[in-house]
Amino acid sequence: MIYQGKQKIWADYQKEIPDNHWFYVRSCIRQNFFPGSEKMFLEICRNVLKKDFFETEYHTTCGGIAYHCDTIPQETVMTIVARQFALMTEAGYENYVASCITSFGNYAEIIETWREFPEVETRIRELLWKACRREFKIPKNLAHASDLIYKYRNEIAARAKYRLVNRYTGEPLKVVEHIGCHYAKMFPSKGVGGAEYPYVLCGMIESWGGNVIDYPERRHCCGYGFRQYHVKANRGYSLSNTYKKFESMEPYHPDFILTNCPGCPYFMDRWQYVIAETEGKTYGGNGYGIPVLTYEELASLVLGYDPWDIGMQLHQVAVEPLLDKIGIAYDPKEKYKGLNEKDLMRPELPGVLRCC
Amino acid sequence: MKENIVIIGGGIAGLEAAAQLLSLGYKPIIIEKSDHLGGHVAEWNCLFPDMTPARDIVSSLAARSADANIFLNTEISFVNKLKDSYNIMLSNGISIITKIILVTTGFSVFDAAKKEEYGYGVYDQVITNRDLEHWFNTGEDKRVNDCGMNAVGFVHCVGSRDEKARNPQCSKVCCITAVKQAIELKQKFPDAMVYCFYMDLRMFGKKYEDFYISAQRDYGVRFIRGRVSEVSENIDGRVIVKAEDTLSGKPVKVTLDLLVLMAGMVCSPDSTRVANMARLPVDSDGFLKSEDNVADIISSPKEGVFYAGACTGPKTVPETLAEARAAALKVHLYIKGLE
Amino acid sequence: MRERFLTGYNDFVLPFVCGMIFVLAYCIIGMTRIILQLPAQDRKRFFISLVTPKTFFKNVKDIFLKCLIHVDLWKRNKLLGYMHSSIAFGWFMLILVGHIEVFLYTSNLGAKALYYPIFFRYFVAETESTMKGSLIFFLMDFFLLVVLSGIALAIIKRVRSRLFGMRRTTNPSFLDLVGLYSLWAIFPLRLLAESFTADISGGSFLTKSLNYVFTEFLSNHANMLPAWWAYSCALGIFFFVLPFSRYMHIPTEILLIPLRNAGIRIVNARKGLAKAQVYSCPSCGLCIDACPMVVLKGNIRDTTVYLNRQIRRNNEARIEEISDKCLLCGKCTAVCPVGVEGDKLRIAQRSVRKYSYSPDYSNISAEKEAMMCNKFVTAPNNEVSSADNEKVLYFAGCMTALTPVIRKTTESVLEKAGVEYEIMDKDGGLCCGRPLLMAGRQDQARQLVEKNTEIIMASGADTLLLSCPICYRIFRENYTLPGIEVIHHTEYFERLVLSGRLRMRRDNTKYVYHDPCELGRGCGVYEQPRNVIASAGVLVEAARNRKESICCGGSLGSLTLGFDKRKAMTENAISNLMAGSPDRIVTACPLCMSTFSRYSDRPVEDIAQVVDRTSEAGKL
Amino acid sequence: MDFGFKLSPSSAINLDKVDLSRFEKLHGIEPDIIKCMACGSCTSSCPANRFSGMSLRKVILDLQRGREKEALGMLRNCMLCGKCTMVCPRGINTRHLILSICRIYGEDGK
Repeated sequence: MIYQGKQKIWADYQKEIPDNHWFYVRSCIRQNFFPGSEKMFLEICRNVLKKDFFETEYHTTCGGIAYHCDTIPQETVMTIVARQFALMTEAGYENYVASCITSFGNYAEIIETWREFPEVETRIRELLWKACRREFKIPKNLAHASDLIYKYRNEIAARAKYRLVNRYTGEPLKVVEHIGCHYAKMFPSKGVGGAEYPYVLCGMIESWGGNVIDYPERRHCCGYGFRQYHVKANRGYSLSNTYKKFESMEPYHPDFILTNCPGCPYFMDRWQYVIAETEGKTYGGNGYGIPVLTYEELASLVLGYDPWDIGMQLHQVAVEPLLDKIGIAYDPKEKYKGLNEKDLMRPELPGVLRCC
Repeated sequence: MKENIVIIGGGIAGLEAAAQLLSLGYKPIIIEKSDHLGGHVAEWNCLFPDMTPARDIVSSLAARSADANIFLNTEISFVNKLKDSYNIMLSNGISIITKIILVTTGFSVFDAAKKEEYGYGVYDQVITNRDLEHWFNTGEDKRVNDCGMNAVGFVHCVGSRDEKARNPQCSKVCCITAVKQAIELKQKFPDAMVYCFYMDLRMFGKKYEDFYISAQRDYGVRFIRGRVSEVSENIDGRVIVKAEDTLSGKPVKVTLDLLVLMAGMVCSPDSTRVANMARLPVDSDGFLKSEDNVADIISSPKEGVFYAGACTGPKTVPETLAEARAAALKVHLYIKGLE
Repeated sequence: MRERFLTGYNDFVLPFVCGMIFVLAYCIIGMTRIILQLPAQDRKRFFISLVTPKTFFKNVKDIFLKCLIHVDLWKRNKLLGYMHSSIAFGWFMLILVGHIEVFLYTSNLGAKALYYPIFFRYFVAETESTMKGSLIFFLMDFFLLVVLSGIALAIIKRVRSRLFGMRRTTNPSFLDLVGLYSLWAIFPLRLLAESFTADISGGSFLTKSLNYVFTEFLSNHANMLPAWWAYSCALGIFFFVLPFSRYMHIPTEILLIPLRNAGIRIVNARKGLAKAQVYSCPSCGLCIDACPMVVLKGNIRDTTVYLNRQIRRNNEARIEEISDKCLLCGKCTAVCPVGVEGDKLRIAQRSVRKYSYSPDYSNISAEKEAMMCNKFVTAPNNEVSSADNEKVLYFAGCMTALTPVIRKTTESVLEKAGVEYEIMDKDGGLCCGRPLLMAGRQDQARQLVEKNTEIIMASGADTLLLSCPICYRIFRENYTLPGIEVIHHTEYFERLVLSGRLRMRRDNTKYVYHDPCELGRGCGVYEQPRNVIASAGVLVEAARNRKESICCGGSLGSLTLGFDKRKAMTENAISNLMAGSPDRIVTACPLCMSTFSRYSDRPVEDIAQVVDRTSEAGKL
Repeated sequence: MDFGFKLSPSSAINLDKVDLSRFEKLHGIEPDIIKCMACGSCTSSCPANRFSGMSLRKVILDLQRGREKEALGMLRNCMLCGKCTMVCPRGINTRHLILSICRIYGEDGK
């Protein structure tokens, strides 16, 4: 691997990310999967970095899943998106940041479509007006939430309590990054670092002390692929894709996987359990799995938040070995205690995959 | 015979045209940007289909055109159109007034790094056809591992017939070059498995089909009809290539010790620059536009400006030489017409 | 007549006696083995044929005509015929007359019977003065002269085989040479030995005269013994070498003729009839000139004579190579003077190959296939519609699919003649099975035969018309189709022309007819196509035709001959056809047609095209 | 544990893992096999295609990709009629090739 070659490509794919004043929209599914992530994003941006992030409870889904599942037509998804933009316009913001990769791809695709076909935009404006009497401006800047953490990575590093270094060996942690397919594969120029070698997560890992590892199936989809997972008959195919990725990364012995998409961490986390149960195979050391983190979770851990406060107990794959490696203090007894001190109860332990 | 003839570009087209013009009694001026004559051909090792050493071709051309006024390391600073002639200002300060310009600026090899998915410049074991020729010539390239060459792949049409690379046309010579290089590699590494990943094989020229059959039958080169979609690096540094084997309708994956990208021909930026200065039109394929693509490919729409070689589109060496000869004759008749 | 020696014995007879005993024992054991190797049914049939008067007389006649007189060779070339029959018949008569002589003059022979007839002149003094004596002396000398003339010719043939009508001869093996030279030596030595003794034991014009010459120089009678020794040794060597040389054909052919007359076919690749054929091969090399592959010198050693030699040596690699290369045109079989079936022998070799994967056609539904070919269409031309309402099922065959003009013109002819017909393989159909059979895959071929039989029987046809001789042959030889007439289109066209259902317009176009191997040699159809063509134009003959027609080189028979290797064969076959400088080449096989048209400089047509072009509807 | 779904086997051909020893043996006997340029003439003229999907082009390819079962399945109804030999533009002796495949591959050949 010629690192300079990659740097050259990264230099070609730099996008403009304003530093402040963002209109934040959440993902439909992330709050169920890893609810700590979005909370921590706002927490870090607002309270740690003191940035202006606006959020409204009136925003809806972007329609992306339905759109990619072919259940709603393009006009509908465009109108939904137009309404989101109208909310942003009404709130007085110009920078739009999405928590979800598919939303991000969706917005990017729609903005590009409108740019190419202004008549479509006109029609959507009419439809939106008829539907809810709203008007919108196209956001000046569109970003994915990981773009912002990437942007703030050095500020976070400056405030970091921990670095991504194995405290037993002193070596940087080996990190696999996984980028959501809809981040830059459709529009390479919209992603930090392009589509082939996205830099958005690599940048975080590098600046927080870790080492990115490049493995053959790096580009491969996590397997969620809406139409695959949501139809049970196809679910084996979804699983097979994840399996392929794990088989490919296995020889590198990664310490954890970092992701920036709602579905990827969930599936890469949960499918490790299914693979363990059906194939009897685990990929971490000593029968554990490889922890899969979202970038917000990682940022929070680096900044020193309590793992249980940021929802790390919701991971199927135990994160404790990773926390031990980094040296993050945690109280095993607190793992299943809610924020309100209420007992969350213990999950049933799987048969093959080792969990704490 | 005191008419100035300016030949822009000292590749094989320029040299051949100069040699012909010299034999017709003219004294042409060759302007060459680099420090050597022969252009791309000078960097090549052997030429299909007879494995003629490129060096021989270039040195004989250079010898035959040695009497021309040759300016090496010289670029054109600007071109001014006068009433019935051009004033050409060179980077070395010399200015030439001429009625005749022969554009032989040739092509550029497509920058394979633009096809990011192939990882040229990123992966250690990915090289281009030009790198391979360089290795044939010098034996120096640390990406080519002399021992332990078990599997080699050739990707055809890199940057050719590719809308995404903004190069929809066929570069014409890559198919046969890949076959040639595959045979040469097989000769050097008889035990290595050599794969050619192609979309179509265009064996249009004299003896090309024989070459292709020989590659299959005598050298056992394996042709896989499918375009490589992505290249990754393995834990041991070898590259994993993924393609669809369109003939069996299955995805195919193979680990290689060396991947050679058959970078195509694109119009050279110098051609475009000269075209801008001399206000010559550019065709839809990015190459210079001829008066007529069938009947008169060597004439430009401008009075006194002629083309030869790959500045008007991808060409083989014999085609380029033939065009250069035709252009020399055209120039000669044009001058006769002026008198 | 008097016995010269009391004992009636001399040591010099030993080489001969040993050789004789050895060769007799060898032949008896060998013959028994071959007969035992026959399948039980064939063996029974063989024994019955031996005692059936008709076959018995045929056997005797064949053995006499073939083994002694070599009639086939006479037909081919007089000199060659004379050479062979002089040696064979002359020797036979020497033995016969010698025995008669012995039995006439001596009584209670005992063990002496073994060698007395051979060395009679040494042991017995006779006088030629009696009528009886002089006749026998004369006969003996005469036949010796006949044999000697044959030997002289044989020696000439070694050097100038072209005089005998043979371009190439077999390259003899070492033991063949030993046998050859000892055979050549036997008779001159006999002459020498008997000449020495002629003044004592008597002799006739040859021996007596020589004796006079000898006495001039070599008056001592002690010289005679070495001559007799040499004679006996030559015989002994010949007999010892015989089983391991080509001369084994002499005894084996006597067995092969009754086997063949009994109607036995090759079943086992190496045993029984196959073995008899292999050992019957005299290595004469007639098959070398006959072989169409021999235009390429490299193929000389792949002819039948060498196959036989390699089978005798059990050289498996070469057997495979030779038997796979052959085009199976059958010409070597046609010219073979002893009746070795080169093509069938090769198919038998191919059939013992071991395959780890075998096709199987049980999934093909004959019923479904039959459904597609049971709607017989009456031609629009009702005027000439057949009175007997025959339903013709036309099986074009795989190869015809690549030469659609044959199918089209055949259909057109059928329509003109008002024939009610249906095409069996409109959508491809099944293969007839002959290609599989030729490749030695007999089980697979049998499966296809069964499938096709089912289809044809279900179609309701009463005539099966074929335009491909390859199909035609297997349909005739391996199919049982009760109530259905199997006919090739050449034969059918002749019938249509003769019955007046087609009227031909004759013009001056010169046609040459190429006999396809499978149709001519394979099925014996020679005259019908010629009659049809003669009614369409001027028929000229090729240099070699009918039984000796030269394979086009495109045959499916060869498994290993590549496309590039066949060109020379095709060109040779075309030049053979050019003898009468025809305007058009006509054949009756789709494969011959496409092969010839590849290299021919003039039009190549199927007979159906000729008929279609030159005929119009006739009247009944 | 049964989840109602499981890993689906990869449909991709991994040339690194394909066992080509038998193909190499075949190639030794039939050097012309890799002269095939996949024009498909053999397939379009094949009478067995209708029954077992026979396509010699695919058979040659499948054997090179280690898909032996699929190749033999197609060969099942080959009648050795020789049409493919007649139409092959590269002059490959397809009949002998098929016979060689039948000798080298198959149940007993393993």
